[in-house]
Amino acid sequence: MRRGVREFVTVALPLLAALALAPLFYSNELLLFNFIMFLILAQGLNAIYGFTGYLPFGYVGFFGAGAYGFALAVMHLNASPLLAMACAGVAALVLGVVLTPLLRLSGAYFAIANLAAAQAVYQVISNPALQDVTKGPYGVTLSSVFAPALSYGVALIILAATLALIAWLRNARFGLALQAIREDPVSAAMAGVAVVRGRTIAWLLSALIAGLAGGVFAWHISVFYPETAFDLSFSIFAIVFTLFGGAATQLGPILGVLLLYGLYNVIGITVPQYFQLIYGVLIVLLVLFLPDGLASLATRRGFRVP
Amino acid sequence: MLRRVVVCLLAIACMAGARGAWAQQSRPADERLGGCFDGYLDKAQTEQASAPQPGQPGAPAEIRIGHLHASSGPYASISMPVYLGLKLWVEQMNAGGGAMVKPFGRKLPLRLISYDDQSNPGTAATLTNQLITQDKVDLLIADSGSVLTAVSVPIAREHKMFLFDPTGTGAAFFSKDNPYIALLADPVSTVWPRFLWEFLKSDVAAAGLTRVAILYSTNDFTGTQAASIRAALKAPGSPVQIVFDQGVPTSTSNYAVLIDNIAAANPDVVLELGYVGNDIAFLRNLQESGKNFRMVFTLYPGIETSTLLKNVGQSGLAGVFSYVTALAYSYPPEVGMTLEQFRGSWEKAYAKSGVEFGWNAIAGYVTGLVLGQTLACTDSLAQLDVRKSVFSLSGKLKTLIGTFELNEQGAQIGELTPIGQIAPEGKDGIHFTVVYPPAMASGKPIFGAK
Amino acid sequence: MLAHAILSGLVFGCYFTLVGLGLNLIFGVMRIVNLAHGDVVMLGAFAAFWLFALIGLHPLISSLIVLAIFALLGLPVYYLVVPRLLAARDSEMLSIILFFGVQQIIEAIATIAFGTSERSIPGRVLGSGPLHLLGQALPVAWVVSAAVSLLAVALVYLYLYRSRVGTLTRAVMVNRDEALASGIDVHRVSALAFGIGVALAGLAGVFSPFMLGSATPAMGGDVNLAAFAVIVIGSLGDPRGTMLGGLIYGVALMLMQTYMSAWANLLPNLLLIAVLLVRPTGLLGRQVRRA
Amino acid sequence: MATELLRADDLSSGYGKVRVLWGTGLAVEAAETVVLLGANGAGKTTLLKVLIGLLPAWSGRIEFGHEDITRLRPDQRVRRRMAYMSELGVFPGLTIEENLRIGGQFVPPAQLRARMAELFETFPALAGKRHALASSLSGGQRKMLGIAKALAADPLLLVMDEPSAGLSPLFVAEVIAVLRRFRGTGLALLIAEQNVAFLDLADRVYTLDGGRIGFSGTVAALHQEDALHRAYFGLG
Repeated sequence: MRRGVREFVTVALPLLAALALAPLFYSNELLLFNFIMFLILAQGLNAIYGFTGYLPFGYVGFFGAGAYGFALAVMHLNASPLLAMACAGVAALVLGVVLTPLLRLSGAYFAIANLAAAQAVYQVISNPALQDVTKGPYGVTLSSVFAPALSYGVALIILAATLALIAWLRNARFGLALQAIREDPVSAAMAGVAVVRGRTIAWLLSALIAGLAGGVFAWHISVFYPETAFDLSFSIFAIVFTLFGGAATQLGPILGVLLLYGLYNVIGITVPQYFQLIYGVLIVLLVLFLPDGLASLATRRGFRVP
Repeated sequence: MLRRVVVCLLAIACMAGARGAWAQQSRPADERLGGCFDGYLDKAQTEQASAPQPGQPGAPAEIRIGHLHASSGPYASISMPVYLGLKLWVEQMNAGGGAMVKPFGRKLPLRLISYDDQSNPGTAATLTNQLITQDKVDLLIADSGSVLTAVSVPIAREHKMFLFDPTGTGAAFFSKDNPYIALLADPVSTVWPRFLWEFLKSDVAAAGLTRVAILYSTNDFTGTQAASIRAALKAPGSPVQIVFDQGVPTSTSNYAVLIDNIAAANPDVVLELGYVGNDIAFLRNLQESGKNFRMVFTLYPGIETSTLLKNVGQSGLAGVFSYVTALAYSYPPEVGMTLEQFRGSWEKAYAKSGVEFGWNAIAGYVTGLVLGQTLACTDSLAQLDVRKSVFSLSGKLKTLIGTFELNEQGAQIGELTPIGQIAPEGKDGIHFTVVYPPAMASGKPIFGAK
Repeated sequence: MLAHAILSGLVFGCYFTLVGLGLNLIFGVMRIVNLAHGDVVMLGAFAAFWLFALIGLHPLISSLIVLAIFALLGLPVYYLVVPRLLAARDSEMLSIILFFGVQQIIEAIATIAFGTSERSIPGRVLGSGPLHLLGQALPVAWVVSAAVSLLAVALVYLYLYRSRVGTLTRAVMVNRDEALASGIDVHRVSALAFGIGVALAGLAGVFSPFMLGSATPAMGGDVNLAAFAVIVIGSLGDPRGTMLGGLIYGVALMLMQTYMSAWANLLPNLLLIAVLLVRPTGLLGRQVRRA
Repeated sequence: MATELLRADDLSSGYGKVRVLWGTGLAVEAAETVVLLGANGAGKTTLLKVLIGLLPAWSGRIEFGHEDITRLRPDQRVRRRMAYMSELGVFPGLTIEENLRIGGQFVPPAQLRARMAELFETFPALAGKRHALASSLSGGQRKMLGIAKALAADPLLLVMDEPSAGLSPLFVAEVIAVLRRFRGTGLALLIAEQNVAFLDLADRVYTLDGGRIGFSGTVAALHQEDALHRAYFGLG
């Protein structure tokens, strides 16, 4: 456990400090915010994929649920942003509980079923029949609570909590047990690990994190359509970043987001006309030549990656 | 507190701008729109000749225009023509030495910085911010397609940057408390269908066609239009009866069963409101189904005419009603090229690009024209002056798509598109007969043709 | 209305079987998810479009050319990426990301090459006017597309169940390790299945303008979602299951369009989840559940 | 002296970074039955996988019929008439006949037909269920099918990984009885086992422990090695 604290201090704190100070030096605050958001999402995905091997392809479902949890609380309850953030978390958690039976599926089946579930949530929320509740396909405007500086700060706090959670998972007995499940569910079960309970907890934590990310995204961006909140690229980006960095570590997804999302933006800004092509080629090369992520470069040489 | 004061001031400025006539009366004559507006192209040339004050203090080397487009993804087919139309305008201006910028009293070259958001709203948001905070653009233009436009609205507002919105018609963008936006080329969704419902309630009903079916795609653009049509048709005293009213997901690509269902409701008039892909699939399925309705209206035959013609064919379009945009109804422009000239330039520049000429291409070009006039009329590049300048054009600027006119929230209410009916022309061409409003009509509607 | 919905659902379902078939074959044999499947369908649509627009080639002839060329294109792609991918630790999951990258590449190149406007082939090319079938009027183009789809399903069935390589292919589907141990040249068998899978996607693309209205470089995503629904409802890896999945998908979609059109796209997703939870193996499948 | 069919020298291999084989070597002569005796985790399966080509040899050399096959793929080794029966041994999702066809995939069709007829004679329980799925068979029958499938290839050498695994003693005896019928038909057998009952078949024995060959020699010689005898046969 002490190692967890040390890892948090050495890895997470400098990152958090840098992100807290960055707006003073760099004025595209939204880009910084998106970095924070993807850091949260990548770590949330890490909690379920890295530690149990379930790849939630429809991870954006929780994100969207969080965004709409936030929006509905603001629109209908006139909630303060912080209360609405709580609603975002609750919305994602409820969705997580509803989708828990999906954990009975494995591999691609789980990934596809999870994707279908995210699509289903999107189709319900964007349906014109629910216009009075969700504004249906017409999108929401939350300008009454728009507060970019405050929501930036809240996003940082969520990131800090998420990183702390991952540092704990990585070093606590609970996290080790989860990884044992990932490697070999049958013998882990025989070793007395409460397989089902363990992975359910990881699943719900992961959902909660995505929901909070969605909530703070809704708050920060304030005008959006259901297509925005349920954009599949949130899932895909989070997955690609996590895998590129190396799942089941704290540092891996951080590096993944900083390098790949950084590169994504550099390409998007410098060579817009070949943006998609370059990014596609990059992803293919990464999977082929670095399938276990950046962290594996170190672990293969016998170093422990925090 | 400070913010509230600013908002109040802006609201006042907004009202002042919107009531152009009143505002002009109270200003000295030389500051009036007319002073910089009337045929500014010619004037700019003469100014050039008659020694423009070189080396105006503080004149920038270029005017930076920030823009977003989507080269891929679901919004690419709307966004790319707008982008290329705008690009064409920028290139033409630069070929002529740049655009006249009033505060510096001379022409300055334009630099278009257009990022690709790949139809991804999150990326569009970051790139909007990039344009404002890093590229420090002088003028900011949003992407087309309401989903992508939406994310730029609060960012522009937060940075007090005036947002030129070419075609993002979402009614929610335009509110009295946000002075930092104006819709340039498309009419806002709530007013766009006005001629349609008027036509249905007058001429069409008089011809005995009173049973109307509405089938719309459930997105902001077509859903809003459906809602305003519905409201108008249900208004007290309406002679029209809605017998079928359903939404379908925008991704719907097959309408055969829906057409069968509509036929079962036995309507006289079928309104199908969707995006390009929806209209193509609907009209193809309608033709293949062998079903006949006395009047069929869809949006895109008049908006992306050549795409529709290529995909649906002459026989599939014959008899269909649609909006008549500038593609088929020429307005004499006071500024910029005529339709024929623009179309010629487009074909020359983009024949091989795979992006069809259509309304959105024109919308991009008109966005450029508005930009140009704005620069020619603005007192400074301060964004509220830019806004004032844009609003001062309202009701006066006449381009190839008609008169540019904004309501006080910045939504486009001029440039209303009349209703027309398609007739075959030649071997595989078509032409529109304008049937409503009467003042513009060039012929009578023929019901029962489809 | 009910009869029409069911009948067109069946016809539509045949076509969607074809859309899912290639994806299913590749997953069944290699246990990798070809996320670029929908984009290959898109390429097939553009191939047929250009063959028609430039030299007036009938789509039925184009379909043969597309089958051959796409199969040949699939082989080098297989050898370039799949063996490396399969050697990785969690290849099933990694494949999703790898083919996401491939999808980006295909879409980017298609956009550069073809532009963003909608393209299609006129429906009358496959025969004009509605065809009356069991008292219901259906577009001829639909019926032709459905017939081609059925033929393709039948050929894949014959390949898998009546040919020597087909037996080896099914052996690889059943157990890749045992197939290796039995001396099956697993890469040759897989490459062949990959080529066929890609070719089937291309074939589905040829007929997509008739079934889906028009084609754009961005159409792949929606096609993928439908294909996933079809093959999971049926069962991953079994062409008969795909057929069943396709028919259920088609009929369910058309019934939803008839009675609750705004919710039409929700149903396939709910169906997919329900089928997986009640029968995780798909309606015709084998064990996939884990501890 | 009989001709040497398989010869492996100084093999090392393993999984990832974990080394399992440490300079292991063995040889099998034509028509000879060799049992590789070792406890769970001794490296038997690893050694067999290296021999058939499912795992790469990190070092060392394998010869089959005096040809260097160290770098060949499994299918290339099977083509050279070296068959392998894994612990699973069959494809449960395929029919019995299909399983046999896969076993005999490199045998010319006419010859395969004759071979299959022979096998159905040898395994009458399978003959009646040609078109049933292998998954419908009992554990013992599956093992028989596994043997039949491997034999369909008409191999010179059959390498078997624990044919007794998961079987009751009654079926183990049956398996041994079947294998005995193939001794002396020119077929060489290499059987990895921990069940000493298979020693009844053996011409020679290797013991494997910790990835290294301990003893090699005849069964009789093994019985004389007290320590080994105790280790494998227990105190009884």
